[in-house]
Amino acid sequence: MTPEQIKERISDQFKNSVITNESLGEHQVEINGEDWLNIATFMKNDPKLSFDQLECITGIDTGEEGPLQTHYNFHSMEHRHKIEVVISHDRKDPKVSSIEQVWRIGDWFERETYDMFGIEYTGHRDLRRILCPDDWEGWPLRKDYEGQESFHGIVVPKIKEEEGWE
Amino acid sequence: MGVVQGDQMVLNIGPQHPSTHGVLRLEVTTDGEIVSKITPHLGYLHRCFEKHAENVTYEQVIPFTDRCDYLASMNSNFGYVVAMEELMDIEISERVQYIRVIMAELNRIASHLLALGVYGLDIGAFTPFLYMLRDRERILDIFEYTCGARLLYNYMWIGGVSHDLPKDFVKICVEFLDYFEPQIEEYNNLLTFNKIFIERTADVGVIPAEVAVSYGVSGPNLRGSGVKWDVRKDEPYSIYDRFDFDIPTGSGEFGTLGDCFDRYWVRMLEVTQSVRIIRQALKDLPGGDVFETMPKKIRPPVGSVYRRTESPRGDLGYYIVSDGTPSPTRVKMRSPAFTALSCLDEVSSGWMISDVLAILGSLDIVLGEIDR
Amino acid sequence: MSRYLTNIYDTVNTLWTGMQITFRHMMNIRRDNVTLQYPEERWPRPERNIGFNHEDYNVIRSRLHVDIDDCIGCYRCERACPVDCIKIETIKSDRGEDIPKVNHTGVTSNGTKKGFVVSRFTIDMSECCYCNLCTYPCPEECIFMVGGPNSSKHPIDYEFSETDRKDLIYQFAKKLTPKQKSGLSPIEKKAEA
Amino acid sequence: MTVDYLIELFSKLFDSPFISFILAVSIAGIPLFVLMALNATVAVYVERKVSAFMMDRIGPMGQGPGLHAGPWGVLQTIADAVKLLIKEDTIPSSADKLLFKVAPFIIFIGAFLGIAVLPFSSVIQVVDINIGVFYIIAVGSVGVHGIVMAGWASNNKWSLYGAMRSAAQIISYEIPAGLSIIIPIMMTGTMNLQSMIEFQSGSIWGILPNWIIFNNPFSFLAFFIFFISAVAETNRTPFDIPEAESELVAGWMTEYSGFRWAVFFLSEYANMFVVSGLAAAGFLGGWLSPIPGLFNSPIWGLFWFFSKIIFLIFVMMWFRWTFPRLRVDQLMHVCWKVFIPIAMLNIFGVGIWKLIIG
Repeated sequence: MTPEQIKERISDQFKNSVITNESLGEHQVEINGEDWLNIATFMKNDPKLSFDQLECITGIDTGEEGPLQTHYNFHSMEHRHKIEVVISHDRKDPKVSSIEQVWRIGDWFERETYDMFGIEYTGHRDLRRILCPDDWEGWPLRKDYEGQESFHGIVVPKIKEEEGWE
Repeated sequence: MGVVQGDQMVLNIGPQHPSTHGVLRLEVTTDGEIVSKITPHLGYLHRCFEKHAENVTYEQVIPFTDRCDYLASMNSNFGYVVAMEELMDIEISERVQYIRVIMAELNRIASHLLALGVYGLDIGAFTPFLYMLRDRERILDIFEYTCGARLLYNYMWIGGVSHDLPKDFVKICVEFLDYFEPQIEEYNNLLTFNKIFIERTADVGVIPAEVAVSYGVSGPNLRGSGVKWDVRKDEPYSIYDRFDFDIPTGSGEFGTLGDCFDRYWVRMLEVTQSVRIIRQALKDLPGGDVFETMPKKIRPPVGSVYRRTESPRGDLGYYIVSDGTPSPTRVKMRSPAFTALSCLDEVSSGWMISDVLAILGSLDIVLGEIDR
Repeated sequence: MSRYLTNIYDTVNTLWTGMQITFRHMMNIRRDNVTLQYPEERWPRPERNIGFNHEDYNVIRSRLHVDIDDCIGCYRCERACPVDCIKIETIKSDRGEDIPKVNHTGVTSNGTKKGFVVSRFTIDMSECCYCNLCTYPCPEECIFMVGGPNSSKHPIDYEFSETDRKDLIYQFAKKLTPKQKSGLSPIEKKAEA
Repeated sequence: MTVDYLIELFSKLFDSPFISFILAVSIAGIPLFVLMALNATVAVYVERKVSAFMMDRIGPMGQGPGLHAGPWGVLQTIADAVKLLIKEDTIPSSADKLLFKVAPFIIFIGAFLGIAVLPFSSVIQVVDINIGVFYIIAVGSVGVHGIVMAGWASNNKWSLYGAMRSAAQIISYEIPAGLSIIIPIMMTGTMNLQSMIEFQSGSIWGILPNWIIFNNPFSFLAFFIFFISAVAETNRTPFDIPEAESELVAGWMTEYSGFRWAVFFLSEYANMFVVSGLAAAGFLGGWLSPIPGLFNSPIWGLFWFFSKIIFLIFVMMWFRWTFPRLRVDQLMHVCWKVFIPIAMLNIFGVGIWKLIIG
């Protein structure tokens, strides 16, 4: 199926779920995050869509003013079609339901996105930081991130020291 | 961390351990030798690749991709440049395409050789490891001849490659392949068909196909479970659709479909397929200039692209977002080893400690790529 | 029972095959040996590798070197460096004129007239990632990796380990004293005049 | 023999039999210790070289000026030994100090005692006792106490795993080894190593030496079972699961360093020497020459005995650098389901053979 048809199929099933967003590409579809778990389950189990592969989850910070986004790349091995689902989150309280139990790889991908952007995936059974230490402060890949002054007594150097010169 | 029952013990495998293939910590709950739960702890090798990428220009990202999958840097580069070229919508000259395929496949052989050898080492056989490293060394020699570096090449650039092939490259490469092909038989006799090796790997750590797909396991690990899926064939990028090669899949030859032996064996078969591809590419290698299609200024249009390629470890995806400035807004690397490692807990609970390391080895993880 | 015996036979057979292989290698060690005995034998080793010539390499990733007399202070290498290990400072001077007091030659070997005195050119080799990106933009080809095709300009050097990190910071330009610095730029010269 | 001779000698010099006994034993022990140390030094060097050659490397070398390991790297093991001896002897703070310190020496004693009864030649043997075979098997099991102690006292999970595996393994493999060594005993009717070797003199059909391994098909099989079990008892690949470096880091030796670790190392090679010696004496005709009737003087005997041992040690190294490692349960499987039934059958077969053929 083409991305257009996939979009239609989803919006037929879930009214008002697909948000029109001109800035997105052809292969992308923005979806309202409120009903996301059901849509995801539908996308996996519907025989016409049957997206069995969750290729990637990417968190994106669209800038200091814009929202945070989660991009899901789906692919169906059976039908050989793909779609990219975009869900926007409020910057103050980024939250969306977890699809960890639909695609098991969602587990670690969501943990990674949580680690880097602080997007909370509700319903995730083990939402911890995965790459950064458990007690790291801030969300490193957000555009407004500022590094810690020190971490457990280790001073984080701000500017590269220039020894050997002068 | 769960509550440890009276007769259970928590064992920390790593961060410094001979067979965690890097700095990985596995928190293993065991009952005697039997493992009941594994919690992998990552991040010991986190080098902020994605954060770095946001602060440098597009071409400066390439050296950083090298360092992600340091055993298959060519393939890491390849994935990035393919994604960038899709984003910028530029056509690449024929010669560059062929050179890239040759390099990527050579690096696939090198990476698989290391994976196979290290797997032998995990099982306890030292000698095959050094034989494979010996032959890998010759591939690295070829790379060094071409681009000066042995491990981190920064060879493929957006729209081209950094150097044209050196003098007599084709001859040297064919010489190497002629030398290399008989060696595969020796590896097989020494390690693969060794009864002890088969006993250690067959029937161990079975990943059923559905579980593999659900966990996003890809590449040789997925094919080991019997799923015929290869990005080179199914979503052809570059010029892979021109070559004639097979996708080896696991067959459960000595045990169950999807066991450690199948994953190992698929890698061994893939090496022969890569040799086939290289031979075809060397035969058809066209002339031309490798720099002609290289854009002077790299300013991709506003937009985003997700492109996956087949690295030796599986589907290596790059998600690149551009806002029109010389440096990317976001570069996300979907690393195949990351997804492969995530299924470790599911696959290996119930096995013994020795099997856990056999399974971990058969997944062929590179921590540089997992932690990025 | 037959399976039991086949298993035993398989085991003995395959193990014996493996032992034959290792034994063969042990006997043929003179032919098969791949070790390079480092301090005595050094890379490149033409008699042992697949047969390519040292000069035929496209490049050898080794230490960076700068022919400072050819440097025009254009900052392109500094901008190209992904890890910011190159640091350049320049002082504007009269285009194409020699300044003997700071050993500054006005014209490069390619014939380009220099507009700047390079007062600082440091490369921190402990940070260098050997990506070779800095060598391409250089218009005068004065920054390069030594050895290989560049052997004529500078011999190969891959043994530059140091006991102190500071010693890995290579200073290619001579450090100028404030006295030397003064009176270099044309504006100052005009003021003096 | 040697000890008997020395006791006799000293009893002429000293009145007290106690003093002469002590003196005789300690003087007889010194060459044994030297032999052990020499064996370990040479074996380590040979192992380095054998492994290197098998892997297309050349191992320790030294050619040019500077600090090198001598011609062909012969000084490498000496350098290793010096390094181990001057290294700091660390003891983990939470370890059981006494057991931790004692354990290496218990393992050492187990290996050391075994050498005492090896018949190096028809006249050179420290002590010739009636139950030589039984004695070697018995003192060979002493080492496992040391291993368990070391594993427990280190207070380290890897060590504990290694020790437990080792205990299970050595105890299991004692059985096929014991059952197989019964075959020479059955055929010769003695446990004395000297008379066992003397039994093997002569030849079969004039070509083959009359060694027990060639005597009948059952004893031929028994030799291999004994030898492989011996490899397992000495914890060498493919049975090195107690120290499996890719799984257990270094097994029961994880926390040891310096001199204590060197003692472990020494004992490992001494153990190899002892089991090879027993295999040579029991199956391969001990100090008898492989050409029946020729070169059978005591000095040649020494040569033959050592070359047989060296060959068997080489085969152990050959195993180590060729094979992968078995898993714990497979190890037990091989022992209990393959070796022990076949060893039992062997005993039965040899009995029948003796009954029918003589």
